Amino acid sequence: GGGDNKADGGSAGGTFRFGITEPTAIDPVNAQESEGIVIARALFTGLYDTSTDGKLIPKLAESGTPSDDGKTWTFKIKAGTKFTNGEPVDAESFVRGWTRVSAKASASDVSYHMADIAGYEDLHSGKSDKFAGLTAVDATTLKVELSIPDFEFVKKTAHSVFSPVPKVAGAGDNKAFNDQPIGNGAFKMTSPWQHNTSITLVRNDDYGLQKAHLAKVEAKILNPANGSTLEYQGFQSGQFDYARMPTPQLTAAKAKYDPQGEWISGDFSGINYLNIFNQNAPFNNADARKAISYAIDREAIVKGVFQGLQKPASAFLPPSFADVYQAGVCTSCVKQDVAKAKEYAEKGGLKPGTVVNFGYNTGAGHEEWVQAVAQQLKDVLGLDVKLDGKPFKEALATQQDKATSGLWRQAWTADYPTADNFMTPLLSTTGIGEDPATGKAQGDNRGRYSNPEFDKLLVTAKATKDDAARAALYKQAEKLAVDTDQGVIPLWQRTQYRLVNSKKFKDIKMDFYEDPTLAEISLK
Amino acid sequence: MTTSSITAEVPRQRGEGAEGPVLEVRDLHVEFKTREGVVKAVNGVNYSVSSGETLAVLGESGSGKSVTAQAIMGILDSPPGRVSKGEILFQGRDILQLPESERRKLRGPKMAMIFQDALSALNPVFSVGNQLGEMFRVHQGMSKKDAKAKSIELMERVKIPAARSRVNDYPHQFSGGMRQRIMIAMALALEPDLIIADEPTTALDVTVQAQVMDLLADLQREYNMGLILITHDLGVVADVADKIAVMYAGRIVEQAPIHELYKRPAHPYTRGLLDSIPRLDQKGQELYAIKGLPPNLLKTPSGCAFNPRCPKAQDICRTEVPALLPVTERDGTELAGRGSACHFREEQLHG
Amino acid sequence: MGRYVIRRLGQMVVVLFGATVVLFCCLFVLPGDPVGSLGGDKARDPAVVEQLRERYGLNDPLPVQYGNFVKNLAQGDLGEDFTQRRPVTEILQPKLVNTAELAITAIVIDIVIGLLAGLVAALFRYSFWDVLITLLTTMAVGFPSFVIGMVLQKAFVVELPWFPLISDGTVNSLILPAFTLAILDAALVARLMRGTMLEVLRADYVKTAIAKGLPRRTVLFKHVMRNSIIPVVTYLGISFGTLLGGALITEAIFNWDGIGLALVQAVQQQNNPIIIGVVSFGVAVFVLLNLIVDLLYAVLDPRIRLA
Amino acid sequence: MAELDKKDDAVDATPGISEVEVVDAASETAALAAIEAPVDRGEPILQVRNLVKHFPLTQGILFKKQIGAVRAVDGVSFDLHQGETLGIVGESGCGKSTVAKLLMLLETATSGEVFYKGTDITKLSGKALKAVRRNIQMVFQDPYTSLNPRMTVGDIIGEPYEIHPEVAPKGDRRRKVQELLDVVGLNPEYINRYPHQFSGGQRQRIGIARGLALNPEIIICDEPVSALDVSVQAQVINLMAKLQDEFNLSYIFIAHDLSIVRHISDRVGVMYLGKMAEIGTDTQIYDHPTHPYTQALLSAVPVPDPEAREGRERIILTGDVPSPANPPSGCRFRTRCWKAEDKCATEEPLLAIPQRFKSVDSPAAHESACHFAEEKAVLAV
Amino acid sequence: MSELTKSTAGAGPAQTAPAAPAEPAIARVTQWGEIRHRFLANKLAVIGLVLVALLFLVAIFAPLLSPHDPYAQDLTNTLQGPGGDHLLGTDALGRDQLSRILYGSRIAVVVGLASIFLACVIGIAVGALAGYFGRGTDSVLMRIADVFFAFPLLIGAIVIIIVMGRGVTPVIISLAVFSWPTVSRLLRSSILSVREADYVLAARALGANTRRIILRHILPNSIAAVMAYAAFNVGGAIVAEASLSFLGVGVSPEVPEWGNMLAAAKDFMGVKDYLWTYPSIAIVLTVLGFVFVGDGLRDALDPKLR
Ligand SMILES: Nc1ncnc2c1ncn2[C@@H]1O[C@H](COP(=O)(O)OP(=O)(O)OP(=O)(O)O)[C@@H](O)[C@H]1O
Ligand SMILES: Nc1ncnc2c1ncn2[C@@H]1O[C@H](COP(=O)(O)OP(=O)(O)OP(=O)(O)O)[C@@H](O)[C@H]1O
Ligand SMILES: [Mg+2]
Ligand SMILES: [Mg+2]
Repeated sequence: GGGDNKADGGSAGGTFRFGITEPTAIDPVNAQESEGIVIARALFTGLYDTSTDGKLIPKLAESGTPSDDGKTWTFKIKAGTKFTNGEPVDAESFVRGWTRVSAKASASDVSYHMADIAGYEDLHSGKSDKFAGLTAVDATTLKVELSIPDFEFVKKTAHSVFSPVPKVAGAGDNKAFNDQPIGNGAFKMTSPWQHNTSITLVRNDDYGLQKAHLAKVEAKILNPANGSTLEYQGFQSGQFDYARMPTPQLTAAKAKYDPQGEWISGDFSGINYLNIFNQNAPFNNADARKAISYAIDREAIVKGVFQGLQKPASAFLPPSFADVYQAGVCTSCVKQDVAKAKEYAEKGGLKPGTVVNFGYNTGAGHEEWVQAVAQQLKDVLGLDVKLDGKPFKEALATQQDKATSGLWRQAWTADYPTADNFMTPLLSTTGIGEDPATGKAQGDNRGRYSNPEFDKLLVTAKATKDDAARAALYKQAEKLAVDTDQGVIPLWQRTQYRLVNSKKFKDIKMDFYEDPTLAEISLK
Repeated sequence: MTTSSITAEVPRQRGEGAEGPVLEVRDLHVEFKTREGVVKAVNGVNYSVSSGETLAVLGESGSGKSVTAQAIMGILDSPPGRVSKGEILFQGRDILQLPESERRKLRGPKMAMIFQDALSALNPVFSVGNQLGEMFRVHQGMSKKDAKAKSIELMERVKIPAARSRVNDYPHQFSGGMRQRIMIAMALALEPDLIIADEPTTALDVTVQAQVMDLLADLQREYNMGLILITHDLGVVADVADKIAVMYAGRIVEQAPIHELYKRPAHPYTRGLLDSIPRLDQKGQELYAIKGLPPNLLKTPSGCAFNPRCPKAQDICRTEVPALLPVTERDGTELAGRGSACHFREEQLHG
Repeated sequence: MGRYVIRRLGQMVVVLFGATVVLFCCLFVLPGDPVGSLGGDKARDPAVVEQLRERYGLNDPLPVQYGNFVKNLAQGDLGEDFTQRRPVTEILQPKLVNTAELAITAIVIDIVIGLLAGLVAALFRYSFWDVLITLLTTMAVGFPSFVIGMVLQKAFVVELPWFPLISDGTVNSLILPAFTLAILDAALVARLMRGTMLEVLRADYVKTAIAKGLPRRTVLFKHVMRNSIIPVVTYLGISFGTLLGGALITEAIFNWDGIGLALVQAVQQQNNPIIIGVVSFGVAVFVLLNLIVDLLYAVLDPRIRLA
Repeated sequence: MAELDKKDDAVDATPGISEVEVVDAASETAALAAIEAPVDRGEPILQVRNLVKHFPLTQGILFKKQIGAVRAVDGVSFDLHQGETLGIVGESGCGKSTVAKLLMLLETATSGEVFYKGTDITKLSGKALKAVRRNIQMVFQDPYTSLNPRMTVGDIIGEPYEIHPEVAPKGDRRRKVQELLDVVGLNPEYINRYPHQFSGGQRQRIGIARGLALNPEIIICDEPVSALDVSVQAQVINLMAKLQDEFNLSYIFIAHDLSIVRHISDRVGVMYLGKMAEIGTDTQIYDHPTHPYTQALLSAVPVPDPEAREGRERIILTGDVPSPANPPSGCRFRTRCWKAEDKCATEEPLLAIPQRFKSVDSPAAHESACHFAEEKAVLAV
Repeated sequence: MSELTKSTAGAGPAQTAPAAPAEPAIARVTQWGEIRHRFLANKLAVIGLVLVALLFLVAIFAPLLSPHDPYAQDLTNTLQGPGGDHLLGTDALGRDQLSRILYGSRIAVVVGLASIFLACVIGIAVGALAGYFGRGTDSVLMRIADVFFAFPLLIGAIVIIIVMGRGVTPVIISLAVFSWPTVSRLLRSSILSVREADYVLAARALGANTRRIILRHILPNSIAAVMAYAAFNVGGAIVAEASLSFLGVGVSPEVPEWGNMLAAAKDFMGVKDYLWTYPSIAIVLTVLGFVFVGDGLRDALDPKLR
């Protein structure tokens, strides 16, 4: 939804209210989930931003240029902008910020985004307190040296972790700064974070770029156990201007609010899929895995369980990555095919009655569709599917265990719009991160799909300068992993819906991280 | 059933000059519904007591003395118990017809009862001082402190040693006799017009008993109270009562002024009772006891309830219920205040 | 008696010891690495994991970990939580206050509604009122608190905005959650009250009280109540302790930032310092409450001898 | 946790719920043997020595402070012989029921011993204790509270048989219960009723029936007939006498009705304020009382026959009844005694045959705890 | 003691022996017979009994009564409101609600009854011992109870599941393990007053052993509160199972069970209310049944009440 015209017609002022859950952090040093990131991105402006459809939007960067080998990036930074405490935003402040994130003492959960920058290891392990790969050539020039070629590095810098910080930020565990960061963003905080209660942002009138219209933003902190319901009720009772809804309520909410123009939706860079434990029987062969994929009727589940509000996926990469998206690349995903399913099962030695563990984490609303999938596998292949719901941490431990077999529900959303952000962590051999001592999969590729050919394709792609050629390599890699090898089983794409108070505000949209575009909203 | 003749005796004048007895029970019937059937605990009791007068109710254990008293006080367990018939006139008003709220106002200041079983009748979780003082606080709006002082005074009156230091003790900390005295004190607290004392001195030694009975008598004189004394102790009866009613199987079987009864009982049951009193010369011998078992109130024997145990029972006794009728001298003069429910009362009287 | 109290408080230490040892063992056997992953499905960087394990002493053997815990606890330090890395005491303190507010309000509602309903039900046994109360109390259990809470919220927050959706610190925002929280226990209190009161109503001393001419209300609220209230007080003590332990669902529905949610979340995230903090608090609460309840017994019924 | 459970205060000894105490097997067998051994008629079967029971007196509700002790029983000694009835009379609150409970081991004695056939039963537990309890039975003073409200009369009276199944074979019990009901003058048809459905006297008889059920050697009767009408009372007394004749039973008979006590007792003890004031045969006590309290007591007996009451001298005791928490020094009766002298306040009179009667062969020569014991004719009961 | 019969004969000098009591003329009314009689005389108790009986019948005959397979999904027919082929509508997976409720009674009954039963067994044993013996026993047992009170159910449930795996049994155990302390404290509190009663002394004087005193004398007079709690909590357990399901430590979500159904219905509040109303009504009726039976039993066991 949403028109194209910018905030021109709108007026400044107003308080925008919405609900979030208590973030882990709002300081870029450790802001990680969308709730933390929405605040961090309002408080800080980095080199680039990502548009909802995955395009790179320059912010403080006037340019970003890779070297020919793809190992050095040089960024030109817009001059003259300031932090809200008056400190200048210069190349140094970026070096400071990135170093702060990667330093050992910060133990940042998001520092891994910087792992490819030269000198990360030393800094992160505490061997050094300098980030060797970063140089502030002059006030407006930032040079970044990478340890491996990466022509898409620039896209990563749109993540809030790559924000500049002022000198006062200090080390990563500076409590005062953690709770009330001083940034250079469109908004600033005049009072610290009221933990579990609220975070209040006010317009930064000295903002160096296009200033925000809203005078104030109030993020009420809701509990995660009931967040979406509370947001929805808050919207209904006029206490929020932006809200999620519990999935079961979507149809009713849409019927009511869509006609009033208070309903927005978007397809996001995320995927819901089945992780399939590639290295253990019965799924240690592609045929058995394909049998599963063919047996699932995504269409029916989407209609029946999700009331048509999700979209079946036929690829692993999201459609928003337009240059790499290939609809139908997973041939087994396109349509339920009972005959094929049986055929592949036969080939793959997946006999009826085979016991298949099907794991999911409980209390997160997966119970319904998981049962539907299980039922289809039973009906089509006669498998003895054992649903295995576990609380999150226990679930994770099971997934990491080398001996685990069967299926696992998993989902992924992008940190930045690169194919690599999906494929390396989720499908590459390095993504497994097997601990040699315990055999635990410490990475995100817990299905342990591993194909050297695929790994090579990724490395090559990353080091390919030409966008089209790179995209082609990624496409090739995706086809190999998701279709030929069927290393994972895509289920449906990530689609999101929000209620927005378009009576009072205009230009409320969702950004790449599914958060409201705070800097663009204006009063009607 | 005619009763007027025997209850008609000269009423003593009460302060305000109220005529008639303080309490008159007329043809009272009480029954309990049990699983086996209806227990007819009281089958037409008639008695009256005037101001300043003491009526002693004697009788077989289980004959309905306490139940009658409970009916008068309005504290029958109901269900299963209920007054199935009869009137209870208190100062002329039939209190069975009064609404509960009216009746409540009578209890305490107008009529009080001393319960037979003192331990279970005292609330175990309140100190005796509290339970005594409650009378003053509720009925006279006295302050806590004054009420306590009054309680101590009452406890001293009933001869509880160290009353001051024990006023805050709880019922279970007192001996049987002390509890009984506390019950007595409670009944006396507001100097009511009528006291029903259900075996008030069973747990008291004779010295204390004498003191307590003296106290009762004093108060009775002072305030002109009516007293219904339910007891088995014929000695006490002899000491304090003006007249006696003897109950058997839920009925008054004999009624007489005090002296007469001992001399010349007019009912074989009374005779049996008097004979059962242990006497010095009987030491080492068996005591006399009325033979047989008390009647089962579920199915009282036809005719006179006493007939299965009566040494003089005749056929008529097994068929006809004897009414409580006046007793006459040999010469036919009616004996004032005397009555007996025996077909052969005259024979009994004159031996 | 003074010594009795001291002894009981001494036992608190033992209970605390017992509970935390058991808890440590339980947490230890739970599969999964407490610091092994982030909030979502994402695994944590192994290097960071290692750093955190070291920082929180998770690589130490269990007894050493426990020893450290005890050492810190003795100084009133419950450590740092695993996600936000803030001191546990700082995180829990406002939650405890919130939970306590809610618990106190709820227990008051419990007492008032529960006792009255129980009283009426017992007095008019098998009357219309009794059956009605029975029906209502069974509904209180049959309809789970999320149903009751959400219905109330829909009615009085969304449709009729009488109460705020999100606590604004006023008494007003306490009412709905406290009521939701109280209703189940109030129902149980009513049932307990009814059960024990029926026993007492027929006691001889109640007859005595009536015979004393006491007003009905004195008979009931003084003589009957005091004798039938001990189990109720017991239950209220337990209930209050449980309330102080937080109530997950009610807190979730009314966005009450309390202990219950914190605990469940902490368990799901294996945020052990929070769990241990909450449990230690819970132990103290229960030992203290049960002590108070035991002392109350002696007040309520002098026949009870404490030893 | 052991040290946490130390007793709070020395005096508050919760009764012997702690029957878990271990007694070594050998001494238990020995005790058992002694308990089962027969005793000849006239030999002492129960010897009570210096029995003391103090109840703590506390103040304050929550934080109870002990401010003293009620000396309910304060050094009582007596013997009970096989086949005899020992009557105990005394002022209300003087400790009679407490003595009874102490003998039954229902309260733990503060000090003192109770020898049953030579074994000190205050130390017993387990089988031996059970055997003792089979042989010593008690009828409680408060008839209602001592009956379990949820048991039918049949079950209450039948319970002794269930506890000691050796006494009656199973099939027999029901019949025996009905016999017992009949014997105490209750209608056997009442067997299925509950205690609250009975009158006071009927309840008392239920308690008596229960006490008789086991055919014990000793029955301690705490005011067993106080609520009975004289006729039923006579029945019960007759029965007791008959059982005594047949089975050599021994009774301790606590009562306030002095004529009944005299009728049934071989010896009578008079208690005053936790102590035995005087003890002797019924004639000695009734016809030749030497203790002033006994004399006062006897003089207060109400006499049923109104005629016989005239011309009777009643000794009126003056002065307040002293509190057992704070008994007078020396002789405890001195505060109300008309004969009290200085000596009485300083010297506690021992329970012994008074010096002046020692050599005379008179009924007055019996144990009496008075410095100035002398006979005084009071009306016989 | 048959000589007692003779003794009656001599009870009075001038008496002839009354006929020795005719051989057990009075039928022995067993205590249970008496209780049954009183129970059945109570209308509400009978209603309760009928409800409970119905519940059992439904549980036993669920396969016969159910119009559909409770597990059968029909994704083309999800979230159909009540009426038509599906009398009580279908759930999010198109399963027939009515059939699921009928089948659900099976586990509900098992979970509700078994967990309460277990809790009562443990709780009564512990409470009785603590209350009766007092002192050290009491301290130890009650402090153990305190640990259980303070211990988070969720962790316990997770640990139990880790040990036993998911299923009905661990749910029962979790619920029981965490509700016995309440039972035991309730019982103990009543026992504290009762244990000093004269009739307990009397029983002790008879030589009754601890077991007998507790079982025959103390328990019957102190169990009222526990009974009220237990009857009420048969339903409470079913609902508690819902929160366990909700937290993912209950029974598996495909299993038709009322608590499970409630957990699944949570997010449909306000849009598909029939999803939670019917299971709730089923629970209410069950609780009502047990509460009425409990009350009736309570009354029947109390000879003073009529
Ligand atoms: N549990 C207790 N706590 C405190 N004092 C007690 C307790 N039990 C008895 N007493 C006190 O001990 C004294 C003796 O009581 P006991 O019951 O033995 O008297 P008694 O001789 O049987 O009197 P009565 O003839 O009135 O029954 C009394 O003063 C009584 O108050
Ligand atoms: N709740 C009841 N249910 C059935 N019968 C009862 C009930 N209460 C009393 N009775 C019967 O009523 C009769 C009268 O009892 P009541 O208490 O009046 O006797 P009483 O004359 O006071 O005897 P006592 O001298 O022994 O106290 C008794 O036979 C008793 O069994
Ligand atoms: Mg009576
Ligand atoms: Mg006594």
